[in-house]
Amino acid sequence: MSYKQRIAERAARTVSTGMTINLGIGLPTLIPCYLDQEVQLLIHSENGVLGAGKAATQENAHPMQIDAGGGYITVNKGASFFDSATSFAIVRGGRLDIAFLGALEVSEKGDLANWIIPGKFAPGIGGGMELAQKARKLIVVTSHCTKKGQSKLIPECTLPVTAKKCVDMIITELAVFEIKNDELFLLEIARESSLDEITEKTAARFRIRGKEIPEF
Amino acid sequence: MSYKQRIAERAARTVSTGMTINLGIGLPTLIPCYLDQEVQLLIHSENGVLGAGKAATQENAHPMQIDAGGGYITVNKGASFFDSATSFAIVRGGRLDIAFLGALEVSEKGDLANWIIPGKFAPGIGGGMELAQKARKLIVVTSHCTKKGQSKLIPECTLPVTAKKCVDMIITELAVFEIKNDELFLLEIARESSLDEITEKTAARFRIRGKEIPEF
Amino acid sequence: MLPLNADNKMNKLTSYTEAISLIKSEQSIMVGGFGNPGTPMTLIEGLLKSGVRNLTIIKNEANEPGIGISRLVEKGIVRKLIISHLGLNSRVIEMMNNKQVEIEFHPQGILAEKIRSGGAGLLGIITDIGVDTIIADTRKVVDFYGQKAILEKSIRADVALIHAAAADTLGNLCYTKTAFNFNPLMAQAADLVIAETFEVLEPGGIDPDHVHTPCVFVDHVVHVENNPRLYGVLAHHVL
Amino acid sequence: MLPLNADNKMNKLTSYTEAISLIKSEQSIMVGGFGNPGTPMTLIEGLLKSGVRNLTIIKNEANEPGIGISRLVEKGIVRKLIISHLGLNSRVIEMMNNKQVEIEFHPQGILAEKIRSGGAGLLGIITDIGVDTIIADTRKVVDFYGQKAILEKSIRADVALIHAAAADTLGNLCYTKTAFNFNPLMAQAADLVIAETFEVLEPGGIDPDHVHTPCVFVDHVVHVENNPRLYGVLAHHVL
Repeated sequence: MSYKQRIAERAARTVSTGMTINLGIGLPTLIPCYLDQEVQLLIHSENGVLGAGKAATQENAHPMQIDAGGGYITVNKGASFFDSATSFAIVRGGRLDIAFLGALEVSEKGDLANWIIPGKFAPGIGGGMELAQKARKLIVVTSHCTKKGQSKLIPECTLPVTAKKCVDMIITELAVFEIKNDELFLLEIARESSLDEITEKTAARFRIRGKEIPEF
Repeated sequence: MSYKQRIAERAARTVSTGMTINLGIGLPTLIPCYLDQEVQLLIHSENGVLGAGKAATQENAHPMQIDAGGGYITVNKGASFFDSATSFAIVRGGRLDIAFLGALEVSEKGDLANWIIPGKFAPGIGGGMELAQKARKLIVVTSHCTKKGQSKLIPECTLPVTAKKCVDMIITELAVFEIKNDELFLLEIARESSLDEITEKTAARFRIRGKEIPEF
Repeated sequence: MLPLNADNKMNKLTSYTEAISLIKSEQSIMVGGFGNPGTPMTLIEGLLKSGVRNLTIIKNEANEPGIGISRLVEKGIVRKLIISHLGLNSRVIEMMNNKQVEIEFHPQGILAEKIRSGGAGLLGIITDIGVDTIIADTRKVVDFYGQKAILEKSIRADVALIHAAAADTLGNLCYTKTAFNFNPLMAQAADLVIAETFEVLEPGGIDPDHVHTPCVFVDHVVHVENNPRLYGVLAHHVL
Repeated sequence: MLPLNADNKMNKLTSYTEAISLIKSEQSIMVGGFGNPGTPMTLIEGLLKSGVRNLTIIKNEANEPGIGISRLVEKGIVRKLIISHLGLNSRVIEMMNNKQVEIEFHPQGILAEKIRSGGAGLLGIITDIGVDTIIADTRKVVDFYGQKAILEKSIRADVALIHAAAADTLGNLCYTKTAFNFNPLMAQAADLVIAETFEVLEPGGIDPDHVHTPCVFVDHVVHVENNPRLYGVLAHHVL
């Protein structure tokens, strides 16, 4: 299992029946592969669909039916299509139970930076700002550190933020954190990792509740 | 022919093929009866229909298909139904070639008052303010004088206005006026009337173009 | 009628009694409809009998005397109406004049946009409608890029009562004829959205291209009878 | 294909050549689509060959290199893009970095609302999206009922190029699947609206309940071929 699959598998367990969720481009799109078969949920994609199903194959891909990342999708019974105004009415109206997004940086108070590295990387804003600011629960799914080995969880974001105090949970290949009342808590440790490793690789200050930290 | 029919008959001649029009409640709804059969147009009703047809009868009235005044209507081929936001997007977006409205008062500069008599009559705003302010052409169809015999065309509105400088044309049972660059012009005189009668019954100042004033 | 299924969170089919019991006194309630079409007559009947009071009702108009929300106003359980006009309801106009009900008027399309804006998670809209009229006296007027403009605040409500032509059990709705009006807007703009419908379908029963209100906005679907007493043609409006 | 009828103002069926000839250099042009679905590929081809230049294009994204409006940008005939993101178009990102094209970014749903607001005859919208970010530095930030808010101005354009699944000759449009996206919004927000479609129907061919864009917004309907080269499945996006 790759580190991405590990994260997606854990993230899938945050989802339960009846929820409406949005999956950011990249890692988040792996989450549906790990969902319990019993879970009935609605997947929203910001290009204008509610009730997205599995990725389409060569055989059933329809040229007019994609997700926000451009991948061809199937839809489930009871799906609906709509325009971009309605699609973001769902987002800004607080109708998403969970949005999963990637991150460049997350601050210990839950600020998220994932849309711009000034002078280097500026593909635009897309739907991220609205998803970050308005989803009922925002779960960041990301590698624990950058490719250069630096902690993505830091005391304060150095990059321009996508939204402030928006992140509720962070799932990395090493740990699960939650942010409550502007404080970062370590909730779970990956069975391949340890508190020492997490402490070493996490620049943000975090707290621990109770004595035992569950594994995932 | 009643005075209302006289007005409606003249108003119908302002409409030509390809136009989209809105008919206010009351007198304006008589206009379609006098349209040339050759004229193809779209009738908009602000409760959410484009392509309204004739009034429905006992036989073909559908309980879910009315105009903004509550009357049951038929619809023509190519009609569409939509919500109230879209309906007023048509109005405010300037997509109505003509709106026909009644009036309590019209000033010589084209201010319209037709929604409130403070302390006496205040049924609300409805769609009138948006129709008056945003139709490409606003034609007031009204009796020339109030029931008490006072001119409805006056130098300045005494009642709270619906919109300022919005009226383009006024059709009464006695005359047709147009307002151009804040000036009122007498365009036509009813064959039953005379310039003397109009002068006597019109409190607003008006001008005449040329020597002959056509009859209608 | 499909079976109600309390175990399945994705099934929003709810009994009439249960749905009505969710509405409380003092709440703000959006009610769909423009004239009879699209007015959720059966849900309004339920409200009338439920004992709630001190309601704030948001609707296009107050229906006609003895019909729809006019009955709620006439019963004295409506504290305030946020509305576009009362043109067809002399009884409610009289109650307004007698200060038996508070009325807040808005231009019709602006009322629609304020509600839509609430449903779209916006704070409000910027418009020039009414800038030259007395309604500007009670609005937030600003200069917006050199133009006189009104900042209109979004409206949301505790509850929205919707009439849909058909619904599936997930809560997808579609409307018909002139019964769309305020329904699709209000269905997005309340914390609790209850839709009555004559026809309940299984998921997949509505073409995904023809869903007018996506199910995520709807909390409860109530199957009601097309009772001619409530939904029939009004003889006095036929030519 | 139905006959073109110049004498009948109610028939909006227009030849491809004539429709393209109406678009001029220096104009602002809204282009529907999110990825390939809903992108009016044939009208864009026409624009590419027509000799127009110095365009301002308003679109969700710039398609992918070699596809859709990316070809207009690559050809150097686009002065400015008003857009939500360029995530799938490294070529246009490079041109942006080299200052070969000016880019104005907006949050996706706010771009949608600015366009919708233009189409709805509003002056703008009021939102809290981005208030705590650097985008607020270039926006009109105000206090709105005690809350930090951005006043966003409506966007309208000279031209809108729309892709519809079907149209009737009056100009009523309907969309399908994820090809709605910005099309219904842009179809209301331009002075000249040209819709391409694979299917042209007689009036009455679209159920009045299922019309997504009422004909009053549409000026020209162009019947185009469903050319697999332009509209086919992109192999690199299939799993």
